[in-house]
Amino acid sequence: MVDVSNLSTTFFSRIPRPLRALLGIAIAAFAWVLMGDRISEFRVTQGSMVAAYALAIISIVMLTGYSGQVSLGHGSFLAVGAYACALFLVNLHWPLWLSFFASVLAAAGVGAIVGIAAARLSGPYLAGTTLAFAVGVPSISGLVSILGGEQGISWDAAEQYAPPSRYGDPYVFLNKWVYWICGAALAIGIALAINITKSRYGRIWRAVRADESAAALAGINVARSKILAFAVSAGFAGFAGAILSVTLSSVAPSTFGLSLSFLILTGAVIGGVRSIYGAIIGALALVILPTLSDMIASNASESIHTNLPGVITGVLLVLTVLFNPGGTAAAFNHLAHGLRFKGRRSSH
Amino acid sequence: MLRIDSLTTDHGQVRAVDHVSFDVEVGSCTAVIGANGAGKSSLLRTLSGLVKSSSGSAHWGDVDLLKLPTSEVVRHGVAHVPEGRSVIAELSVEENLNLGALWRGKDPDVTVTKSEVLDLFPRLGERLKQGADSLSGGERQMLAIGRALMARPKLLLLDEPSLGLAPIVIEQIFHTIDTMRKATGLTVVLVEQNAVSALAIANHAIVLALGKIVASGEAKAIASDESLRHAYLGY
Amino acid sequence: MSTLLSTLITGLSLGAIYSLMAIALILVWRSTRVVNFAQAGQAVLSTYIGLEIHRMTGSYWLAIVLSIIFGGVLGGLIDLALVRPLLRRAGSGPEAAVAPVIATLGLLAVLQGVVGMFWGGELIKFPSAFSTAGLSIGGSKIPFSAFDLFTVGASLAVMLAFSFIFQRTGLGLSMRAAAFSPEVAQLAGVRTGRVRTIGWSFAGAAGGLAGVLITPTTFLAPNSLDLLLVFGFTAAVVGGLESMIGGALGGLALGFGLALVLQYAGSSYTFMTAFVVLLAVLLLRPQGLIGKRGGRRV
Amino acid sequence: MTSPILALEGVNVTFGGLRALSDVHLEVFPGQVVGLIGPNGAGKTTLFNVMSGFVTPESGSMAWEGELIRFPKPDQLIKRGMARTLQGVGLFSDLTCVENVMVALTHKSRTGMLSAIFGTYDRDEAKLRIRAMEALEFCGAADLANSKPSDLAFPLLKRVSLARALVAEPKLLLLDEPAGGLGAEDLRWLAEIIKSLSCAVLLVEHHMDLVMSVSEKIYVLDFGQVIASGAPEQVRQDPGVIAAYLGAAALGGNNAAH
Repeated sequence: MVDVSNLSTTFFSRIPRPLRALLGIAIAAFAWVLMGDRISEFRVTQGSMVAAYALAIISIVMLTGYSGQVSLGHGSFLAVGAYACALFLVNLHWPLWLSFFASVLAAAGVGAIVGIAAARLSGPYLAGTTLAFAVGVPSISGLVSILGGEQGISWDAAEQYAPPSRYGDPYVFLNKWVYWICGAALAIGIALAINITKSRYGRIWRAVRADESAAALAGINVARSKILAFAVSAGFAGFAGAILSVTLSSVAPSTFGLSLSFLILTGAVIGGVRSIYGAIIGALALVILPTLSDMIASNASESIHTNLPGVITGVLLVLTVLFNPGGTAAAFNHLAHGLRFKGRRSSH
Repeated sequence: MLRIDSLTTDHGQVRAVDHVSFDVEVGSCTAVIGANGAGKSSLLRTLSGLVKSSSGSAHWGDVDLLKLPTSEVVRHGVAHVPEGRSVIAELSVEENLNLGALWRGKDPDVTVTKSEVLDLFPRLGERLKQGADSLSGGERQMLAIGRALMARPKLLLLDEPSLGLAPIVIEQIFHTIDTMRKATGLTVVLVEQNAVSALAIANHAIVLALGKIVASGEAKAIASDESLRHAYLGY
Repeated sequence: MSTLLSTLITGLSLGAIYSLMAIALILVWRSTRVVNFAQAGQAVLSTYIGLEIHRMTGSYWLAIVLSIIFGGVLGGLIDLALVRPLLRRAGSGPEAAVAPVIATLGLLAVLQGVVGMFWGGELIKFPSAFSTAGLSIGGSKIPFSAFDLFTVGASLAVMLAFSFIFQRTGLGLSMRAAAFSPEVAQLAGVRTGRVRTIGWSFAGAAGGLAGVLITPTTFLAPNSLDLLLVFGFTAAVVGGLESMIGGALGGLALGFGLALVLQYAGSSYTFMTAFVVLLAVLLLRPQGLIGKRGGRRV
Repeated sequence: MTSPILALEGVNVTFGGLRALSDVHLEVFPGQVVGLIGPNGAGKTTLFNVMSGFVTPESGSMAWEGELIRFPKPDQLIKRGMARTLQGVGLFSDLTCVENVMVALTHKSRTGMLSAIFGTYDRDEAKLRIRAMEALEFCGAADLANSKPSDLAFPLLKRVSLARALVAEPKLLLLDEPAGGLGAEDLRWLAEIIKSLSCAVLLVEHHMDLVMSVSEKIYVLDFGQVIASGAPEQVRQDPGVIAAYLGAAALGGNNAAH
């Protein structure tokens, strides 16, 4: 009889996985709410941005870190999610949660279609094609009138998703309410992402990424698994886009240009392209860096002021690729592993 | 003289060449034989710097081969014809040949070398302007060797010239190698799985198994060694 | 004069510029197996350098020559400072697959940011030595200016020069050999690292020229050449990404195609068209329109 | 007499004008160990690639358990009851050894996408894990379960890759150079385990001692053709085989093989 007891011993891992996810969501949500009460109103909106970026980065982690595919155009899937959310919410007056759900499905659907093409492409071909996709998609808004052209669609957040109130007196400010919504979305997103990546699908994606021939011989339909990864990843990107649109209470093609795609990729690389928790680090970096460069360049001319964040992220990208390819998460792991190893040694 | 001392090469977890030592006299031909995966190709690839050694040394005269990047090895008179008819299919036959002597620059001797190579392989002369992808397997092997000879090497490292060729072509190529060596005083290290053909033209031979030398000596003695045949073919 | 014919003539000079960009991308791809997304940033920087020289000296010719030279030097430096260590560190796993893409994207951000710091973000008109107004032939005006003629001529000259270097010189032979089979090239004594640096230099120079040629008819801004990059990549893929002639023809085909779309459907459709063309070529004829069958795995 | 579990008839493959396999016939019976040998470049791996769907032949047919079938796609192999190891090891570098083996049980997994999203798959996964551990234990690699391939020595990796091929309990196992890179001790272990298998085995191998000692029947390929087949003793006496291996000169210079 094979002994598998040593494979799952911690108290936490004995809890059934769905319950564990709920517990994790609850704890994260509590921390998120607590944090929201300690920071200023402007920072609260930045917190909402962190949630949106983190979900977007998770979609890159799924796609690149797990299934090994590259996308330079993931901003487009955010756009699909954001526009879908706006249409369901504003035009069809669906409730917010249903709009979120529908925009995830819409983005995943588009992702599946793109994934069918992507599964046949590799490396630079895939990168170049998704780049062209990213350039092309925002121009669609000019072709379909319901999307509102260059101006896009904007709405009154207080009307669409007002915070709960008693006698017309809201419990929380609108921004903080949105921040709570975003936080809940992020916690749910992380829980689902962990569930998926720990399942057989995560394992299959990593196997296909490592060796397609060996994966096929192990009975895996390589193309199907890549398409599925693309669809799931696009779904998360769509979720991120929906949240972004709720935070901004508007959608416009200029939000979803090439730079957004690059920004997400930057966050993924800095956080660590294999790590779902690294996505939070990456998202924090994306929000903090402009603030930081603001402080550095507060006395400099306007052109330096506006361009410093771009230069800093670019330099960070290059340095990360050259010196710390696993990203921050891998560096932490390394450190933790080293400490643990040392500890074990000294106990002998 | 080529002097190899305790040379060791690792491919990840596999030790491809395991403390191999042997000498090759100038003007002689040494055959390196052994089964697939015995480490024969890895040995040559280490000598020409295509893979890095883990330990040991390899000197060609005064030159420490292991210190040279691949592109410099040929400048010290060592030419390596890798396994698998290594011609560049996208280039013409003539360009493949010219490539071999590019590093010699405007040396007027290059044209002399070229006519010598074409004398040796007249088939190539007929096909100079054709793309190398139009050649047959045997012609490609000739072109690969011809490209190496364009460098006017003193030491030729040949990796499985017989691979995938018909017996009649193999015989022709081995015959050419033999006459060329005797005529020019070229030193040859010949890696082969086709043992008998290789042993027929070699002075010395070493037998590799799992990266280690399991037998070495005069080619004739190795050829008649029953225990070698056992290690080699299982009978 | 028929609209169709005049549309095709417009497409000619656009196509010539796409060809230049395609050739720049192909040069780097062949020598390094990297699609250099920073090419847009390199081209922008060398164009701004040309602009600055024009402001200082007033000479268009000096500006164009120096910006080409600057583009070449910049390309070579990027190879030495970034690509060489990157190739040496090539690891495995998902990080290795995205590393070159990320590195060139990071470089693109740096270059565009630096340009923005020095020259600001406003749109600038780049000068030209020739009129950009249409020539008139036999009293009727055609949509082809003296500058367009110069564009086509200069692009053609560069392509001919490259073609001479590649087909007739030892340097060209070593570049081709290193591209097709680095191992055989090294065994034949080709210093592949140096050859790669030269390839990056040539690419930088070609990209610089493309930038100088396209900006008089459009505007110059830190990210104004992103589209040129996408179109250049599309042209390169249409041509098969391996052959310079393929890239040149791919650029012309795309130039004609986009000019037609612009004329008959409107500007909103041009990006989508490029994307559809790109995808169609990759999925239906991955070896490019003129490549041999079975040539590559995408 | 039982019908062969696998029978190939008249298989032809050409690569760009070069004939890699010509008119190859081959039969494997249930439970039989069959060796496939030949010099470098003789077409052994190409033949394996035909059987496992990486190469589509120009002509020829394949019968599985007496029934004519289309040449399978690589990912259908395992569902047919075939498994193949790759030259080298072909392990997934990012997965632990037990995860590596579990990948080959994917077709037995009942976890759907919804179940993956909501995380209700622990029981299903545990079942796969137990089967994978059993396969690892059978190959003497149970204690490597949680190691990554990059931390292990080559012979151990070979065990894990064998476990991955065996875990789905194939009726026919295609082994591609299992002895490459193994030392004497591991070779003995390999011979033992091949003999102990209940499934049929088709073995491409350069190590003659191993092939001769485990095979009931041997096919010899040279220039894409079967030049000899039969019992090990019979094959080892065949002049054509000696010529192919040691060179034509071994027979006094006459080109006996052709």
